[in-house]
Parts: sequence; C-alpha cells; structure tokens
Amino acid sequence: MWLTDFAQNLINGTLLGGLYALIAIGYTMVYGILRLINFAHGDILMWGVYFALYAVVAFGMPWWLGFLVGIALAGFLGFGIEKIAYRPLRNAPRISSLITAIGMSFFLESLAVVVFGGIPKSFNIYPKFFNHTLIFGHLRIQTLTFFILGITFLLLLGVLWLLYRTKTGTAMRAIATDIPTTSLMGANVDRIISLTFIIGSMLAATSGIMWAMRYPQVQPYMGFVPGMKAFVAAVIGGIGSVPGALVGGFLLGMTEILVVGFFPNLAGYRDVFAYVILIVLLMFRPTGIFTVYSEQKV
Amino acid sequence: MIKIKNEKTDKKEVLKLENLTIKFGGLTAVDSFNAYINKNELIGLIGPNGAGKTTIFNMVTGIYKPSFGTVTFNDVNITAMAPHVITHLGIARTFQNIRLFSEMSVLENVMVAEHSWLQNYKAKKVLHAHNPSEFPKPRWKSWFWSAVLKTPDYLKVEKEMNFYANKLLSVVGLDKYADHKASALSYGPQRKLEIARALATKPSLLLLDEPAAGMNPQETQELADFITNVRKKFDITILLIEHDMKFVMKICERIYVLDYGKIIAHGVPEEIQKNKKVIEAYLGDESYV
Amino acid sequence: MKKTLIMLSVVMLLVSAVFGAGTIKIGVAFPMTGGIAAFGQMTLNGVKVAQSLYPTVLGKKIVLIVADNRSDKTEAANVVSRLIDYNHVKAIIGEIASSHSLAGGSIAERSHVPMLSPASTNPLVTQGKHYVFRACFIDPFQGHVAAVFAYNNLKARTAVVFTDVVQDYSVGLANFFVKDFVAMGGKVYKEFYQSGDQDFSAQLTDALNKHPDVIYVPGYYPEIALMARQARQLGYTGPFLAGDGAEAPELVKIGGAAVNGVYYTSHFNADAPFTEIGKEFVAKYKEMFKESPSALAALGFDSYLLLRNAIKRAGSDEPEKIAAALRHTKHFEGATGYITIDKYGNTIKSAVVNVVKNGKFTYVTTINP
Amino acid sequence: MKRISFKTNFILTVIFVIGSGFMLLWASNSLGDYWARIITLMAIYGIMATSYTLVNGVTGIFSLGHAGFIAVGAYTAALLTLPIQQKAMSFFITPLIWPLNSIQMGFLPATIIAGCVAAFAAFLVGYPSLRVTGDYFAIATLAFAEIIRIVIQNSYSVTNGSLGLKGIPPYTTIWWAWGWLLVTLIVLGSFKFSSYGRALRAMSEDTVAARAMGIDVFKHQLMSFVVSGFFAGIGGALYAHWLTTIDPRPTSLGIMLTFFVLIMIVVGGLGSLSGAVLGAVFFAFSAQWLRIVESPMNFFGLTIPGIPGMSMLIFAVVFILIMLFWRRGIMGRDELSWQYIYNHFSKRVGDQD
Repeated sequence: MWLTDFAQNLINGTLLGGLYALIAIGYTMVYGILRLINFAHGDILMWGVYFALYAVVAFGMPWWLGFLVGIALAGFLGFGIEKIAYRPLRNAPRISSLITAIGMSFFLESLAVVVFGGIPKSFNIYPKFFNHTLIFGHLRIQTLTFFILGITFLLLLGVLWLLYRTKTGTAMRAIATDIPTTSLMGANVDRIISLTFIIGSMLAATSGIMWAMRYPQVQPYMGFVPGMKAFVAAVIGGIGSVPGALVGGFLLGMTEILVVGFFPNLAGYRDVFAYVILIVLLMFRPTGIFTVYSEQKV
Repeated sequence: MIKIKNEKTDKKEVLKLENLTIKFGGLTAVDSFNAYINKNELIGLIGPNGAGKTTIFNMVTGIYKPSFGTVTFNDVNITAMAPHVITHLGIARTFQNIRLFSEMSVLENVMVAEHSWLQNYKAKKVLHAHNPSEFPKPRWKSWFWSAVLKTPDYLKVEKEMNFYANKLLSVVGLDKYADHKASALSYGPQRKLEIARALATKPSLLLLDEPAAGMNPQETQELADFITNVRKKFDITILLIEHDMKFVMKICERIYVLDYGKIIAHGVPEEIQKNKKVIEAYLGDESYV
Repeated sequence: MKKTLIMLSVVMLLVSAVFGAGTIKIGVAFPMTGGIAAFGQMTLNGVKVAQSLYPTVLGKKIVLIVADNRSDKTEAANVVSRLIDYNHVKAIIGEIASSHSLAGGSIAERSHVPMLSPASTNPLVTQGKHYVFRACFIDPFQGHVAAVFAYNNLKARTAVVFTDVVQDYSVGLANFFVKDFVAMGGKVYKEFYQSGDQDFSAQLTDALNKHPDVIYVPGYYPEIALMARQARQLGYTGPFLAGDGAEAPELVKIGGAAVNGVYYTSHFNADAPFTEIGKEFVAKYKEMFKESPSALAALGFDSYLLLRNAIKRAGSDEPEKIAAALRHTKHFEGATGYITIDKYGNTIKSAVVNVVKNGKFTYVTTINP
Repeated sequence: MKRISFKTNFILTVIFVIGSGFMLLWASNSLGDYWARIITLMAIYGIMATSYTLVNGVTGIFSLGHAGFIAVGAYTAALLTLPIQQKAMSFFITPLIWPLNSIQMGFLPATIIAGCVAAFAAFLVGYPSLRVTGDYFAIATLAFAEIIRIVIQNSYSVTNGSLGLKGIPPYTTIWWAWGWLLVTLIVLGSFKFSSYGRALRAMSEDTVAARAMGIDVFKHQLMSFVVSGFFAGIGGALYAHWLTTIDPRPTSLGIMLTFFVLIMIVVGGLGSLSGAVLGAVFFAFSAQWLRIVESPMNFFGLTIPGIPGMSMLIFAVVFILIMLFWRRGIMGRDELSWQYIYNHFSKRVGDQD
C-alpha cells in the first residue's frame, strides 16, 4: 500500500514538476541572456491563456488553432514589453530593470482585471481525451501527464538545438556573456534580445496553456505562484541553464507533492519548502546544481 | 628568480609581502611575489598591462584573498583580512579607474572616509592582540545612538571631521569646490580628490593605482610634486603603480618590476633603467623607455 | 446636444434638491472588483431586485449608494467610513466576506450606524457589537447542519475534512463540523490545503486511502471544483459536502461532470423557495436578470427588506432607532425563510441542502435550527 | 546661492511643525471621520515608505520583504493590546499560549515592543540574506516575507492562523500616526545626515570603494535593514490599530502591500525620506480619488458604468512611466528642506529675469 501511494505521488509529482519545468525553461532562458529576473513572466503566461481562451470562445476557432494563436500573441506581447519597458533601461542600473519588471507584472495583472474581469473563468476548450484517466492496477495516470512530459522534452530539445546548433543561438550565448563585445562582432543585439523575449514568452504561454488544461481555471493572478515556483526551479537548476531548469522543475514538483503526501499536516506550509530551498541555495550555492556562469570580477 | 632581501635595518619595515600568490581558475595571476617597504619610502610597482599589479593591490587591501603567501603590515599579519579592517589598520588606496562617490559632494566624499574614525574597533582589537603593551584593550562604543541623537560627543567628532576634511581639501587645492558634486569635477581634480579621500582615513601607507593615467606631461609634472609633497606633509609611506616610466623614475626611490605575475627586477631607478629584462618586457613600446 | 445635457442635469439637480428631503440613503459596501467581486455582484443584484419591488418606506424613496471595497480589507474599512461620514447614510447593507465585515463593522459600531451583512457567517462578526447584524445564519449552525446531513441523510460514518487554512471561513466551519460529527459518533480525518492551490493530488491520495463515505470541503468553489476533478481522476465516486462558498455557476463550469454529487449547505434554492415572498423574488429576479437567483442574491434581497422593515417599525430613519428595531426582528418573512434576529445580532433561520445534479443546483432538503 | 543659516532653518521648521499640527487639528475636527481616517492612513503609509526607502533608496540594496516586517509589527502590537476576553473569544480553535493570553498593555509600549520585535525579525532575515547581492537579495527577502506570512498563517496558538485577529482597540488616531511619522522622520533624517548616513549613501554608489574607505559594508547594510525593520514594525502596529483587524492573507499583509509601498517610494524618489512621505500622501489620496474612474457614476439617475480595477491600472501605468522617463521621482535623492525650496524658488526667479 505504501509503495502504491508512493508511486501515485510520484506520478502526480511528475505532472506538477513537468509544468514547473516547462515554465522554468522560458524563465531561465530570458535570465540567462539578459540577467533580468523577468517578474512579468508569470503574467505573460496568464495573458497567453486568456488569448487562447478568447480565440476559441469568442472567435470560434478550433482548440488547436486557438492554442497556437494564444502562443503567438503571447510572443508578440513579450516582444512589445521588451521593446517598451526593458530596452530603454538596458544600460540603467540593474535594479531599475528589476523594479520596472515588477511594475510590468503589476500592470499586466491590473490590465487583465480591467479587460477580462477579476472573476475566474473556466478553461474548458480542449478535447476531453486529455482528461482521460489510464488505470494501471492501483495507479491512475491522466493522459495529460504524457502530453505535458512530451511537450516539455520536445521544447527542451528545441531550445537546446536553437542555442547550440544555430547561428542565432550562438549569438544569444555570446550576448549572455558580453553585450558590447557581441555588438562589435556584428551581431544585431536588439534583434536577438527581442527574439529571446519572443521565444521566452511563447514558452510561457505554452506552459500556461498546459497549466490551464490541468487546472482549468483562468484568472488575472494565476501567473504569480507558478512564476515564483518556476523561478525557484530555475535557481535550483542553476539559473541560466536550460537542462538545469528541467531538473529543478521536476525536483521541486516532486518535493512538494511528496512532502504533502506523507505529511498531510504540513500542507499549509507547502510553499515554505520552495522558499526555504531557494534561500538555502542562494546562500550556499547560488550557482545551482548546474553551474553555468562564474562570479563576475571586481 | 630574484631574491628580495631588506638590507636597510635602520628604518622600520612597514609592509612585507612574502610569496604572495593568487590563482584564478587555472591561471596564476601573481606568482610568489616578494617585496618590502620601509617607512617613508616612495616605491614604484611597474610592469606591462596585465602583469598583475592591481591584483597585488587588491590582495594587500583584502579585496582578493591570496591563494598562498602572507601580507605583513607593521609586523601584523593582515593576510585575507576584511578590506575595511585593513583600512582601519592604516592602508588606504586609490583606484585605477576613479571610483568617487559621484552623487555626493566633494566634501562628503572626504567625510565618508572619515567614518572609519568611528568604526575601528576590530582593527584596534587586532593591534591589541598583536601587542598588548603598546595598544591598550579597546572599548567598544556604538556611535549609532550618539549619531542619531546628536549627542555632544558625536557633534564634537562631526565637527572634527568637517574641520579635517576641509583642511585636506585645501591641501589638495579643492576647497573652493567643497559643495560641488564630485562628478562635476574634471579629471585632474578628481584624481586629487581620490587621494584626499584616501588620506582622510589617516593611513600610514598609501597605495596609488596609476595616479598619472590620462594626464598630459604638465599635469604629470604637477602630480609628481604633489605626491612628494603629500608624503612629506603627512609623513607617510607610498606605494604606487604607474605606466609612465619617466614619472616613476623621477619620484620613486625603489622600483619593483612585474611581468606575467612574476617579479623580474627590483632596485633603484638607475638599475632598473639598465636592466635587460625590463627593457625586453617593455620592448616595442617606446613610450616607456 | 451638450446644452440639453447641461439643462437636463440642472433640472435634475433642482428635482433632487426639492425631493431630497423625501429620501432615505442606504449605503451598500460590497466588493465590486478584485478577488471576490463575483460575490459582491451577485448580492447587489438581489438588493436591486428588492429595491425595484419595494422602492419606498415611510413615504420616502430609498436611495442606494454603492461603494466598492476592492476586495481589500483597508478599503473595506474606508468605504464604511466614507458612506457614513461623506454620504451620510442611515444604514449600511454590507461587507460580504467576514474579514471585511470585521474591519467595516468596528467603524459602524463607533459611528452608531447599523450595518447589516448579507453573508458574513463568522460568529465573531457581530460579537460584542450593538450595531452590526447579519441576514444569514452563522458558521456553527452551518457546520452543525452539514454534520447532521452527512450523518443522517448520507449515512456517512467516516469523513475526510479538507480545510482551507487560508480562509477563516473554512477553518471555522471545519472546526464546527468536526465537533458535531464526532459527537454524533462519526470518524473524521483531516486534510489541509490553501486558497489558490491548484494541485490536491497529494492530499487526495492520502484521503482516499481512508475510504471516506463523504469528503467535506468547507471552502470556496474554485478549489472545490478542481479538487472534485482530481478526486474523480483518482477514482473517488462518493459524495462531496461543502458550505455555502461552493455556490457559484463557476463551480460547474470549472468542475464539469466531476462536481455532480457535490452537496452543499446553503441559504436558499431558487427552485424551492420557502415563502411567498421568495417566489415573488425569484420571479422578479428572472425577469430582471434572465437567470436563476443565487443564494447570495436572495440574502442581498433579504438584507434590504430587513432594513426596510426595521425602518418601518422604527417609524424613523434615525440610525439608532433602526438598529433597535432590527434587533427586535421576529419571524420576518424573507426569501430565505422566516428570520428572527437574536440579541447578539445573529439570524436564526433554516438552512437548505442542495446538490449538483447534471450540472444543476438541485434542492435536497431543509434543516431547521 | 545663499545658504540658509541653522537658526533660520530651525525656526522655520518649528513653525512648520506647529503649523502642520494646527492643520491636523483642523482636519480632525472639521473634515469628518472619513477624511480623518484617510489622513491617518497617509501618515501610516508615510512611516512604511520612509523606512522602506532607507533600505531601497539610501542604502541601495533592494529588498522586497517589507510587508513581512510590517506584519510582524502589526501582530506583535495587536497581541499585546488586545483585551484578554477578546483573546479568549477569538482563539476558539486553539487557545492562545501563555503568557500572551494574560497580557494587556498600553498602546505606546506595545508599539515600541512591536518595533523591536520587527527589528529583530529584520536582523534574522537580513543576516543571511545580505550574503547575496542585487536581484538575488530581492528574491531572498521576498521569499523570507512569504515565509513569515505563511508561518503566521499556520501558527494558530500564537497568531490565530488564518482566522486573524479581531477587535483590536482603535487606538491609532491622527495624533498617534502623525506623531510617529514625525519621530520616524527625525530619527531617520538624523541617521541619514550623520556619518552613518554618508556611509550608507557611499555604499549605495560603490561598495568596493566604500570598503576601501574603511566601511564595513555588511554591517552597515544590516544596520540600515534593522532600523528600517523597526519603523516598519511601528507602521504595522499603527496599521493594526487603525484597521482593528488583521489577517495573513496575501492581499492584506503580503506582497501586495510591498508593491504599494514600492509605488510610494518610486513616485517620491528612491532615497528621499521627504519624497517617500509625499509618495505616501499621493498614494493614499489618489487611491480614494480614483474611485471616480471605477465606481458607476450616478448623475441623478443617469448611470455611467465604471470600469472595475481601473485605479490599480492607473497606478501601474504611472509606476512604469516614472521608471522609464522620470526615474528620480518627485524628489530624486534630495530632501525637501528650506534650502531646497529656496534654491528652487530663486532659480525660478532667476530664469524669468
């Protein structure tokens, strides 16, 4: 019985961890290249879900087209945010960009309240087979689990391919180390940073839609907790490292589910685990499990 | 390998660096650096770009922790102590790329350095542990409440700070700019202000990192006079890094030459000028010879 | 065009000045935006229906002044102060969430203006206050009803209680349920979650191992819906039991088929109104809003009528007298049943139990105090 | 540029303070309870904002944990002033632990103890967090604030958990709030314009140079963090006794509150104490004033539907615009002093000539 429980919790943890990982990949990519904690990542996620929802509900698109439209529009939103809010501050103190990112997050949430209303909406626009439950003995696995894992790994491979097998990716990695030098080398820094934001935002929207399929409720503040958790996941994995984000996401998801599964009385403290892990890591191993960037020099 | 040995014994040894070594990753930036500086000397540390001169300064002032070797200051081992404690013990420095507090006024820049007057408990403790008879056991005093409540003893100190800062400014000739923002000064005065700021910590050893960088010959000349003047007036020891060979040859009493993290020559200016290794290291760069 | 508008407003100004003496101002302090805006909007609809049916009292027109507390506690206190001090209202219908009523209530208490909460079920809201009342029953009663229903009607002997540790409402209700259910001889296991949680699989996996006859979730509808879905995916087929926080159309929209079999204790069911006035209310509500009224709407409706009735009995619009009259409300016929207000300002009346059947909120039974 | 002498300065300031006192007296007597409440809130926000700007502006480390210390202060003070019977009634799930269940004290000692406890919390948070810098520090403090909130939410026998505390005596009047704001300004102002303040400002510009000038950066950052925590605790205590009920929801004493205070200090100018007060006054006032845009307006029966949530959107837009185009805010890093006013005034006159 204990083993079945454990296995069931492990499966649940995989599902949650896969979602964290998916969000964390986008997070870590933007951070890795711009060194900006994009507080608005979770809110771009939320907007992507709303876009998809409205594309299907208001414009009658089929669900898959709606999803694609949602993802594309989120990419566009990310592009706009970078251009309007972050680019002018690229040479300002880093704290200014951080404050602006917080403001942006606040803005996107408030705008969503005004545009979509504060009442949670249900996200039931996807086909029912994702909710089908497969039964293996005592274990129950939702079809969505495989779907989320599949998408996560596909996107991970895609991002890795982009970063390490394309010219654009090489430029992105170069920018990550040194913006002025890269621009001297003839790369169009603005274009590449825009591209990073577009890809990061599209990843956010993809993960948001997955999130909404698992927890089919959409509201303007839905992005905050996933965003925060994904950030923790990214730090666990070593912020800036794409495979690290994956590992961090799964670790965090599993930990949360297993701890609550075996110590139900601690459910109220669930979020504390993530934060404690974050703080301990920041104190003692700020580079995370996968070290990518070394300390800057004095 | 050049052997460095202090032959003069009549003068007190202020700074002694033994086998100072630092590695960044696999790269050895400074390799077994040995040097000594006696009281009231004016010593030059020269070498081509990237030779590790500033790294040595950073190790002496505690910004970097050496991988190996010791720094001894006035007979106290100060290796890898916190930078502020080293400052309180009496080593002050300037920076290669001027690092003034540009949003603050000229006077405030100097007074910031005087904050160390209130904050030297740890340094005093170090001294007491080193030599209890000469340095009495320090009493810890938190100036925080005095500063917030503006008690008479704090106001007295504040007044002294103000007075001394103004005095320093008039010494370096910046008294008329006291209320200006530091960033409003031009290049030369900024260099001077940085020196004044370092002097405000009441050091016995002053480290100057390329004080003449970016100056024209006339300004350099002025600076040379200024530095010798400062040494005399404040009765301190000076170690300076410089690129400008003429400048170094003119004012320094002894010179250490560094290349690729290793010491390649040491001696009085005349010896250095004739040293083959030095000429080789600087070869192709005519401006130095 | 512009001129006509100005003229119009001038005329209206004059009209209102002339008839100004003939109005009674009642403040409405609801959350119209923010996290629990849905509750505010539903309740306000009920108040509006009541106003359109009974617009006057003592020959004077009742004017409603709506103030939004933005689902924020600081603002909840500010709007009550604003209504009393700035709009000079005679009484307030207000504050939905118990924590807001606590913040606003202390201001009403200090200013000696009666405040009638439609839906704050926390016992502390009226405790020790002379000017704060409510139109709904309190949590101890609701917890008792849930326990009685679970034990007698659902024949449950083992219950798992999911407490939303963030919501005082949920913590209180769970506490009262457990006390009564155990006293009757039932067995209780506890699980915890918090508002905003979206994954309950860990707690559910643990809970289902206890083989519960019923899962009691005294929380709000978003989490109940998600929990029901995940429980069904984990193979749970038994009933859920919840409190009045479950009642919202979104429960079905989010939960889909999974929420069939969710029972909840409530104040009202539009399909089976207890009273004549309840039928009148349902008819008028359907006419005005083209949908069935929710329990919150009914409570809003009753709050308005209770206040109007108190003003009538007091024969005056003085806040002090309204408060005194409210305190002596006996067997008043409202949409949610016959209402008596006790000396503590709490309402004593029957509760209903509804169930979600085929996506519809269906009446099950009534439980009397 | 003429320098205003210390004597003139002192006299003008005393006149200003007395004048403000009379203004407040007038406000509390004739503006009515509602505006009196808002004016009180302004001062409470002012205390929160000035203590926040000490860390985020003057010292130049970016904390996102301010709400945590406000919460600690609010809970401490409330637990100390709550009447004993009220405690017995409120804690109906788990009784309050000894000795808190048998203590009831006056407002002033409770407030001061609240400040001290919050300062201690700031020490506990700051000591480990200050090991990391920049945005990592921001995230670490944010995580700590959330931990504080979640612990409050789950400690039923001390804080009554999510049930929150009710029936806190409404002690916070205009006088208490503005009096404490005056104390805060005097202490923080005196701190900022002392040798310590110079050290803090130097650190905010260049930590390496500050270290080389003999400043123990970690110690001074921690000191500023703890002082800020103390006044955040005072602000929290006043807030609790203004609102009379507190709970650990994210919307009341969570990240939202930190964002609000951040808006205040960004508007006022990061690093300016007087700017922070102006920002707080601006925020408290416009939060009320902006009701116009979002409540349905009833022009004698002609209803114009309001747009819910509009005020927060306006705040967000203002916030971003300030960051993009007017990063110094109202005051920049300067303080509103007589000298400052004089300089501005004489410059204006000079321009016109």
